[in-house]
Amino acid sequence: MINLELPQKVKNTQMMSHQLAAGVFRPIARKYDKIEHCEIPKELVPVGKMLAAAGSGGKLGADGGGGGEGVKNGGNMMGVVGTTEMAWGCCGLMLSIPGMGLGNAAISAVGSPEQKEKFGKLYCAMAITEPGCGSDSAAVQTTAVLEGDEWVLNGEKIFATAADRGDAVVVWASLDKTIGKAAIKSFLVEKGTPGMSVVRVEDKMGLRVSDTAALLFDNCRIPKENIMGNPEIADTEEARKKAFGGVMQTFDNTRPQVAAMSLGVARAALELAKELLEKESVCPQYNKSFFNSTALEAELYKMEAELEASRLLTLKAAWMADNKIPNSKEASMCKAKAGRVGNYITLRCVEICGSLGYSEDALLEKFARDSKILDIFEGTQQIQQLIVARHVLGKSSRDLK
Amino acid sequence: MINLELPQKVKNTQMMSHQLAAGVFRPIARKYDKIEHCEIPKELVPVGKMLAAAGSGGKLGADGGGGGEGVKNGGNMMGVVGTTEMAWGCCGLMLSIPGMGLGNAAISAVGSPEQKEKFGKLYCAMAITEPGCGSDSAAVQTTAVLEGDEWVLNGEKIFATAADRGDAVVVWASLDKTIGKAAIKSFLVEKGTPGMSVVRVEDKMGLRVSDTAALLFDNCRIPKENIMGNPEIADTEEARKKAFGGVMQTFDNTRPQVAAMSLGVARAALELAKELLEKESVCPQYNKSFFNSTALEAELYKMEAELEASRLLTLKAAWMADNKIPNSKEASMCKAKAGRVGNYITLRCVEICGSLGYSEDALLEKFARDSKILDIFEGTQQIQQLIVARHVLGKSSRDLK
Amino acid sequence: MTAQAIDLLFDLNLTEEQRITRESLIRFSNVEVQSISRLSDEDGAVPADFYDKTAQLGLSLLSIPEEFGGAGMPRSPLSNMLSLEDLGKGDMSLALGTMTPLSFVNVLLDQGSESQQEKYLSEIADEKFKVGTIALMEPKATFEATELDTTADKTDAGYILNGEKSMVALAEDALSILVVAQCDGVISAFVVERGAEGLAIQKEEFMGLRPLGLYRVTLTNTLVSDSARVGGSDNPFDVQRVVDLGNIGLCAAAVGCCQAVLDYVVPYVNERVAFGEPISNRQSVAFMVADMATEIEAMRLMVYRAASRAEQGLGFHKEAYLAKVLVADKAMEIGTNGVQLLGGHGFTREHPVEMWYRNLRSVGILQGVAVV
Amino acid sequence: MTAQAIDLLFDLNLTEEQRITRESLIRFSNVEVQSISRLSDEDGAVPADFYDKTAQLGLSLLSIPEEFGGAGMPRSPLSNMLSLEDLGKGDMSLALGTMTPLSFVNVLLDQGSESQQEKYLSEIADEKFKVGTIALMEPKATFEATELDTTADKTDAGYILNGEKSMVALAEDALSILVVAQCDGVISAFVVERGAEGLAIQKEEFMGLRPLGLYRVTLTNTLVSDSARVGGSDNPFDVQRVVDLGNIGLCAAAVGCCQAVLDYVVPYVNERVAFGEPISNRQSVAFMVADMATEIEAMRLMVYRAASRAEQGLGFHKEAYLAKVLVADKAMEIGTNGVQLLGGHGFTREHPVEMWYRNLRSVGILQGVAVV
Repeated sequence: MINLELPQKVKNTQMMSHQLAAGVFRPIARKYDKIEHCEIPKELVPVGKMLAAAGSGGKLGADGGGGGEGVKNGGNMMGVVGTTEMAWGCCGLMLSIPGMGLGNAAISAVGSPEQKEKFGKLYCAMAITEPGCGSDSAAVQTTAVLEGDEWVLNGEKIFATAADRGDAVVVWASLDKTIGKAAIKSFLVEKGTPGMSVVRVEDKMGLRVSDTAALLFDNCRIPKENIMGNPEIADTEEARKKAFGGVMQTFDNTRPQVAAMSLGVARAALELAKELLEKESVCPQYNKSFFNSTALEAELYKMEAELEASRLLTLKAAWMADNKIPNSKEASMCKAKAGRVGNYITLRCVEICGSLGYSEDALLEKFARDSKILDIFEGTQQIQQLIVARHVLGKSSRDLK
Repeated sequence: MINLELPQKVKNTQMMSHQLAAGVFRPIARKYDKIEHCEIPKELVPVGKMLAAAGSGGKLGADGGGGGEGVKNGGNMMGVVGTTEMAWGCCGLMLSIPGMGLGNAAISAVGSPEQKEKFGKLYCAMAITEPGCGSDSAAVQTTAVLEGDEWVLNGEKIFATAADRGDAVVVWASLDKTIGKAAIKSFLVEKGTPGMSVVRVEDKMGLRVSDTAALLFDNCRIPKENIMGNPEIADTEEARKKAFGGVMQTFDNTRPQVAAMSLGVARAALELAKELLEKESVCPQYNKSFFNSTALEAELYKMEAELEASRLLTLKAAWMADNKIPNSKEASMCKAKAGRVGNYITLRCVEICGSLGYSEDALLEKFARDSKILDIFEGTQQIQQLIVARHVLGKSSRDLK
Repeated sequence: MTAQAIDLLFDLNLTEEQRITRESLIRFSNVEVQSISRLSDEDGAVPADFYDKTAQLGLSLLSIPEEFGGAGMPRSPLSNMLSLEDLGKGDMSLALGTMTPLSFVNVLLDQGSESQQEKYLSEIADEKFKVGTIALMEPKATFEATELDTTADKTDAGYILNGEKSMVALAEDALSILVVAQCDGVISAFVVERGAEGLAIQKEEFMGLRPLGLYRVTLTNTLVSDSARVGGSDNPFDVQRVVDLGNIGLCAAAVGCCQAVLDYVVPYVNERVAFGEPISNRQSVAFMVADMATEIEAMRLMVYRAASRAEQGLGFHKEAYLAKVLVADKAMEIGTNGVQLLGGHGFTREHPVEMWYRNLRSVGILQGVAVV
Repeated sequence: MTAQAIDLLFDLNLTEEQRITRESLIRFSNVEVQSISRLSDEDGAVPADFYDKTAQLGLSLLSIPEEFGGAGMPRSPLSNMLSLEDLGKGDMSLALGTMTPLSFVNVLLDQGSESQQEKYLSEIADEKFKVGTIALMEPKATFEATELDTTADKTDAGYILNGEKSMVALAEDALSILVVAQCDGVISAFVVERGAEGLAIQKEEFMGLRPLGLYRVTLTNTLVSDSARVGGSDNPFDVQRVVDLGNIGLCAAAVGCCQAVLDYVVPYVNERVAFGEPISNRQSVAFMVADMATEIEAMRLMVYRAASRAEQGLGFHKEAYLAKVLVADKAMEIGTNGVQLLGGHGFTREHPVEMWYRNLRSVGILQGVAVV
């Protein structure tokens, strides 16, 4: 039966995450934005332990679970709802919780039991992007060559979240660049492995507390068993496509989570803007039709409508994942919409609150800085539009680029 | 010296055109929208004669003139300003004035003295588009083959404005389809020439009074001298490009004129919406900052700003043409902006006036129907963006398609 | 409506009953509605037998109590909303026309007394198409449903109504018109019956929704009895509920229409070749289509949520309000982009996109129809 | 300002004088401004010698009468606007800082008495950078320049000022601050001199314009003499003129900044390769760039028209208002698209686009600076 309200158990997750966000993240959000580069913020250490104990690590992208037969509201929906709340508190801090890296999610999804055992408790980053390729994940230039019992990695990675503070990194590399997508595999590299170095930690506009590092692999040797998934390169065109499709599918589960970050930041901005405006007697009541309202009310209604639309798209994509319904199109839809809406809302909230919005006295300006990357990373707006378009039009990536 | 006000002589043109628009077009705009298909509206016959006597026929795209040395405000600016006013009255009627067809403009621009003599006084339509090609003017499939002293035309044309009511049609056809753009020439075909027939007159959403016809050429024979411009196909790649470039350049002069139509229709809508709203005590005074206004005021301000921006872009493009400054980029800029803004404003004006806007009692709904095609014909929004992008990025049509 | 007793999961699946109803409605929409859509638009009227065909779907009858001639099924805003989406995909005008009696029925079921239900619904509950309709809007640019110019004055004989109503669907054929009016400082509603004195009905012409039949209803000292007043001083007429449920219905029809746009343009842009390739290989075309699909899904979910809350007896004013804000904006965007994607062809009446453009412009305007 | 005596042609050519001034300003902007832009942003301050270098351009001096130490050139809103565009292309913050004294000068030239000009402008007219500034804004989301909370009360000793001003440029270094306040029901302005009692100045931190130095100025029973009041009951202070001329200046700086964005992204998207081709071969990228170019040109013309009308002594309130509406919208769009085109790289402080994003957000907010 059609119901778009959250059930109690999801609301519980929401409430707990909100408490964490309001109690721990919000009060220190400005401080760490100012500090920018630092060790793992000490306030986050107990948070990481708590979440690990609660089994939240790597749960992103986990499937349904719970609910017995029939429809399920599981890990994906919990993830989306929890992420929204935490990002509401501070998206940068959420991305800095030790043990909750994107690498952890990958290990949890496709790691072998041994890998899960060994790396599951570490703080694992993910390194995909390279200087020469942005959203083009198939153009990975980093190579992995098997020499005896070791893989030898060479190449450069950028924009690896938590790669400086993390204990290990999941690295995408190609076994054979002449083959393309199908030869791309991921590898586990522990911090301190000779040949891997952090080139720099980026200075960024937003998400400043979150470390974004560039890594260099210079004959970096790792044990043979540190490859994730099947070490063979598929030998038919069909199988190769499928193999890379499998890699890309992991994004189907993470895109709604990034959309959720956008939702959280945007809602934070909208709520704060409303608070500030209420003090000046602007109190939207939904009691006049749109064009009979004041300009400020109309702006707030528009933002609220766009935010709610993005939220429902994101919940739908998560709900599909929980219920094992292929959701590649919907995952991109929610990421595209939430990304652009999040950026629009946060920027607009700064504007409608004038000097109060632009000031560092409030967090609105920070939200407007943080939100921008959420329309870029994990696939830009344009990449999401491409994916949606290919689904809707029935096109291959060759026809529509 | 920078001055964006119109000089008196242009204002005079504006005033005269406005009188014509207000006195002749407006009162009969609804009537002919309802009638749709008819002979040349009788009210337009004296208008055509008057304009022909004033030498306005084919003046679109004429160069500067007047003003002596230094900067010029000439035919292009007069054209833009006059067109805006007439379209303000009724764009469909403006396009139906006998003797003022697009074909007349082409003859005036590139016709031989004999052709001007013979066809200049006729009402000449222009037939470019074909069922298989929209904005792709280079893909013309209609052929022209010289047999003895005659050209034999074969093919089908659509969307030819005034081709049913006109006395003659300027037809684009290819001398050799294997050669492409460079082989495209234009031909003068008189009404009643055997082999040319009007297949149908389109039923349209807007501009209903203006006839838009589909033509069939079935071994249609015309005299050898009815070819316009150089009958030879350029023999070097360079010369071919240039030849087609010359054909396309005529569009540089007409795009601002079509932008002007958009401006006229949009301003008509905005003025009418303001009139209706003023009766209900909505009177924007520009006395509060944007977000401290009411939603209706803010909407009106936004529309007014967008309209004014489009108007200035259009004036600039015309001013460049008058002063012999290459304006291909600016012509596309103004067409792109005016086209999208015109459609946005007319649709919005209907919305903010509610049932009064949607009703046939006022002309707002008609403006919203008329405006849509102005973002499409003479090169769609997307084609204009392509042209601007190629200029800004320094790209060829091969790189950026 | 069922109160939310149990802790429902987030779910987008239809119930078995809804699925079956949808299937038959979609079939009806494809076969009977879409096929006459263009013709009806050109005629500004529906074929003579169309509405009687819709009556056989029994939509208006369904929730009327059995004792008044209906099927006595539970009143379901959600199912009504789905019906509007399905019919709207076939044709918005015909969808709104088909649902006009149901709008009237729903308001009386929600807010009418039992005796009013008996009196006014019994005559609607028929196998032929019988019309009741709602007269809410007034001919004003800044119309606001809670601030009406139409008045009702209490006299000894009953209430005397004066005012001008606009965009009243199917008024000419209506047995009963629910007129919303200002009475003693509050918004109230009165059922005016066919042929009442001082009641004048005149066809209005609009940009779109041409076959729907929208009328100007003028009331000049029209007297109705006390019993014609829906709601009273102790249970005042809830005009906001009518507006909100109407917005849900209208938005659902618009979502259906937008889906029709998308379904039409996809094969078109895939087949249409320019510059040597299908135009859908160009990002400007493909992204426009992608955004259409995304926004349709977004609108649909907004409307579903509002309807589902109404169904469950939860508050739904804000949800309906926001759905309307979004849909008024995005539906028109889709309408205009639908034409754009077809270029010059989209501007001709050979293709339906221009009609959808005109119909979708109504979404930001219309109120008090399609009350689900 | 020259009254429009002659019938001017529509013209976009610069005068010879303007052309020469522009050339040198563009050179200065490229060499001296742009080169320190990022550094200044990171430091939240300009290098020590920067403003004195700008003083050598003589911008503030130009229109001050010779008897008060200036060059006695005609006051030219148009030339000032062009300077802001050129400097804004190098850096918005530094452009606004550079023009801050000129803002103060212009208001006094327009609205001050001769004795006020003598008193306050003589000290600004120096080869070193001397600051006068305007305190108009207040810390309120719904700030409106014509409805101020800061008050001035007439007493025997003069006027007593109370209130809080926000975003006052370079206040800490200012010799004079023109405080706009409510006085006897009308908006008035008062020159408060450095070190006045009850004057507190505190740095404010913002999302962007970090090197500019914007201050909170608090006035607590600050007494100024009668002669400090600019305008009076017979010639009331024209705050709208200040707002309008300030909007023209700010918008011009924003146009310059947007041009910098365009000039930066064009080579970037032409060189950046993804999926085997320069990303500029993709329509989504190319059209974004095309729209940037179009909107920059549109903004520029709007600003030029308002400035040119001001220059000619024609009314320019509506033109300045509409320019601001357009620029606030499109400049931010260009700011955010500039980052988008660089993808993840645009989010790092290695490239200037993120700084422009932050700076351009100020356009919809700031008032009473860059009065041309």
